[in-house]
Amino acid sequence: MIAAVHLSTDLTVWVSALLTLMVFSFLYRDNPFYKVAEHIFVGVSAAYWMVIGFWTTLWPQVIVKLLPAASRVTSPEATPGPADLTALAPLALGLLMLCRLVPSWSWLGRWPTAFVIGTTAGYGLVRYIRSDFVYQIRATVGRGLLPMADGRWLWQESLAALVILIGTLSGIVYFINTREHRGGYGRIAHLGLLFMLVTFGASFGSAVMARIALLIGRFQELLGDWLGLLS
Amino acid sequence: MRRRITQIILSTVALLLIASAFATRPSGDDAPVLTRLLAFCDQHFSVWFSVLAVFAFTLGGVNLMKTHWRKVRDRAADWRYSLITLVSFVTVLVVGLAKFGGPPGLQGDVTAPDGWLTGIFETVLSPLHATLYALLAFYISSASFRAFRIRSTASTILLASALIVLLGRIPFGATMTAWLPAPLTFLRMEDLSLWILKVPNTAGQRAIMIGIALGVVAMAMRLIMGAEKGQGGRSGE
Amino acid sequence: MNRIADILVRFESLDRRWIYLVMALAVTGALLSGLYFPDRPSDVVRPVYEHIEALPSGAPILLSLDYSPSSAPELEPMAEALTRHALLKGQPLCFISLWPTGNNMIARVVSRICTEEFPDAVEGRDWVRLGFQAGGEMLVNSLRDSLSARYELDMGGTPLSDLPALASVQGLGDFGLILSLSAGQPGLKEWILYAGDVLDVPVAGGCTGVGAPQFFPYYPLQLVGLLGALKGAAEYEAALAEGYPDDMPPVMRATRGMGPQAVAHAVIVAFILLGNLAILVARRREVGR
Amino acid sequence: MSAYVDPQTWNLLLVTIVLCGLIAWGILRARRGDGIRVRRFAALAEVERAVVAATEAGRPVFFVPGVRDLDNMQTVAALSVLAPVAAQVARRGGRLYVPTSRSMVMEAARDICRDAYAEAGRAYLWDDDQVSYISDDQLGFVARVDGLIERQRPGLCLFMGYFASESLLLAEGGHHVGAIQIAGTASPVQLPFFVAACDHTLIGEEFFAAGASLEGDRHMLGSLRGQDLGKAAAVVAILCGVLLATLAEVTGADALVRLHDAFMDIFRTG
Repeated sequence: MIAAVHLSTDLTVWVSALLTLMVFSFLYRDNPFYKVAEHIFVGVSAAYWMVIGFWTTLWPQVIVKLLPAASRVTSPEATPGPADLTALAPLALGLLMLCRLVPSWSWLGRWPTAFVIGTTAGYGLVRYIRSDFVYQIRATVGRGLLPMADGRWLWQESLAALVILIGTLSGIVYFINTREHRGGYGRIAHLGLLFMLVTFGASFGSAVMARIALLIGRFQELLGDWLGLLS
Repeated sequence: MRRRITQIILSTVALLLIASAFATRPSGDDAPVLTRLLAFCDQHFSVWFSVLAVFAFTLGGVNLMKTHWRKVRDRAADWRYSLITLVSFVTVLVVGLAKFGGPPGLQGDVTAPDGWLTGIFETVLSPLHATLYALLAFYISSASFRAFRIRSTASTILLASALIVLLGRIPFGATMTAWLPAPLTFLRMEDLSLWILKVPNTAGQRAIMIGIALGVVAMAMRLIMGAEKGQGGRSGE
Repeated sequence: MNRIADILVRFESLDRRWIYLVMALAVTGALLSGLYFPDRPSDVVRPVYEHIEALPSGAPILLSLDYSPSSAPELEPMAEALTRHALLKGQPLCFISLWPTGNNMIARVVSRICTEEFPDAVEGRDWVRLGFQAGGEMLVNSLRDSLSARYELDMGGTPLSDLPALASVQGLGDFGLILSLSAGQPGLKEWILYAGDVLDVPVAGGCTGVGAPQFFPYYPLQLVGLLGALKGAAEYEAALAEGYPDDMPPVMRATRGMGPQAVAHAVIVAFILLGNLAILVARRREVGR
Repeated sequence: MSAYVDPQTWNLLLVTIVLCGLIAWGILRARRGDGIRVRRFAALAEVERAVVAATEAGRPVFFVPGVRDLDNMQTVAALSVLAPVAAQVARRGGRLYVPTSRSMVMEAARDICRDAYAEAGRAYLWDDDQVSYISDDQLGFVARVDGLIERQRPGLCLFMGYFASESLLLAEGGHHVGAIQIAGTASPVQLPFFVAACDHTLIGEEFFAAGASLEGDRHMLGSLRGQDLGKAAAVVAILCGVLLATLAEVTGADALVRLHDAFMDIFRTG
């Protein structure tokens, strides 16, 4: 089962194994190795995002649209179409955003910000009302509290519907913020809080599996790829 | 004045997009101008938004460089670490923009398997990412040790629901309750844990969702009506 | 008896690093011993499998890999199982991503499954790589009516109109199923809000154990089914092994990961129970005094 | 009419008009000066006390406004909590650090903090670098913030806004240096970790209300009233729907079934 140690001879495996250990060393306490890993990470990831953003989005959506001939640079066999001047708008907004780098012009950067916020607010409003309000009301109502099939009462579905109804309603009551939680009303709100605690407990329990999976992944690489201990 | 322009941009964009959700799709050129305008906005604004996201990455990157460059220049505390950030940033930027490795010149995909960027991704970024996440496995074990104590009704409920879900996910939990006879099978750990997720969890999540949906609507309305102070402070206007 | 109680009481203020050590040892031990447990598909996972089985042949599936290497240990087994299923069943698969790291994640799945396990499968006919573009939910939104609004070329530089896999596809509504494997936002939720509920195209997906409880309110009205965490992946592998017994490797990736999972879970449960026992003992002593 | 409005969307349009109308009504009424009270949030009462304790101990305050950009409603809400917190810290002459993961958020947070310190007459204590951009990458961000927490040893950590898996990394980091921790988020996924690991947590919508009750901003308070009416409407709709559905299912009476179908048509999906 446990084979002898076969250290990897691949340089890249060594680099990633060492970086892995440098990060794990933070579990003991903060130390220079962790700091090195942290600072490499910050630099590499910021640049990676910029590079990916440039080639996947800025290039096709702005540069190629304005200068169709540019598409030959990345794929020589492409046939450039006509220029699309609507791409000037995001380019202009983007340049305004970069004005934030110059303190005296930084106020211009608020316009693209306003566009971004306006877009999210506009799209978000309707999408949230549809998916997280209307659909949820429909789903809670379902087939009522006494669903039947072939003249038989489906008691398990019935119980589930009742629990969901009570939990959802008392939870909504908990979130009513312009009224103090007192008396009978407060007790309903408290019931809502208890339901949410069940939710949080379930989430926490479920999350454990997620986290352990990541740890297993790292150990597989350390023990397998690097030390050659796993068959 | 400047502030008013900002507000006008925000409100106009938002209202156009809200209207576009209910507008009839224009069919042909004789469709009303308004519906064609709304369709144009619906189609293009999300593309523009995405382009702006890339400009935001860039703004972030340049800011990062400014901060760390200043530290290196002033020989501030820990400036050597800042130098590491600068060097790794510039290296990846050059490698990525020039598409080193991979197909000749600037051709092909930046994430081509033999490109240097992919090499950096697999040897540096990927293990750093994954290990930082894996720290969570340790943190979640110490946090659950600390947090799941029977102190009150509330914490007991939290504990019970977490334990059932935890046990329901592993074979050990299933074996523990496998002896339960036929009418009580729903109490078996794996079924009970799925029931908790499907029923009380759904209720709690739904209450949160409906509340948040209303929160989103309210925030959007405040933004459109110019009643939101949160974005951007007050100076410089 | 008293000594045990003493130890227990001290246990209450245990340095967290001891917990870390025990966890590390438990996972290492479980990995080295190589134990695993087979699973069976639950009734939230099975609908995803059955939906793909019921698709008319040639109906394309959109698979969005919305994660980074950090969550890959959980979501990559799902991506592999779903890719395997689509290729076995003959549904063209279209890879896309809302996360900047997505292109590299797509590359991994393609090389491991599409090219290695299915040497006869052809890019463009059996699978397509569209890759990442910025924008998150706005990317989903702009693909609603036409994929070419954002993707003129696939990742390899071929124009979309030359790809037989997407011959029947205009916009997102023409897919037989949209699958999102999501490690957070943007991810499955955005696909539900901006594609599924708007276009009435079936959406299903997988998510990390952290995200899973959040998606139950959407099931089954807005979500065909859900693969939650490594267990969901293992359940899907079980469904595949049942449906295609001859084409599957003996033990698949997620199933193999469930052994160490079980051990680690048991360790955490033990710690929680011991911590509570410690409190009870301490409380009893206080009462005794 | 159908040349302009898609008849498929009438029910959604109706719900949208009702909800937006309720909120707009709340805001407009508040503008005219109707007093609205928000219920007490235990978490917020703690903020002021914790700011005092941290400053007296000579330890800084950390405010992390989440990991999403300004386009995320939670980030906006976080910044509206930041304003009064910055004012409190400035008044006590304390140090405030705001690490951000988006450059636009950084710009906005800088404006807010600079204003707060200036208004408290302590502009000389403020340095723009106390609001820093770290990385768009959430893990790059959290790696750095955890490092900062370990080194600066804050007495109070506020985690407000959208968080993903970094919630527990941050909260355990803060716990390790013995900081008081107060969190607020509407990310349902991360709430459990904050609830388990922080001293106080603003859950979901409470978080949106928090800014309003701290600042006493009339518009915010007004929209809260509107939101609450929206919630009451949801409760009533669900109760009516369940009643009708149950009666229709049990009796099978034609009139009831039709009434139920007509009512649920408002919440038609697909």
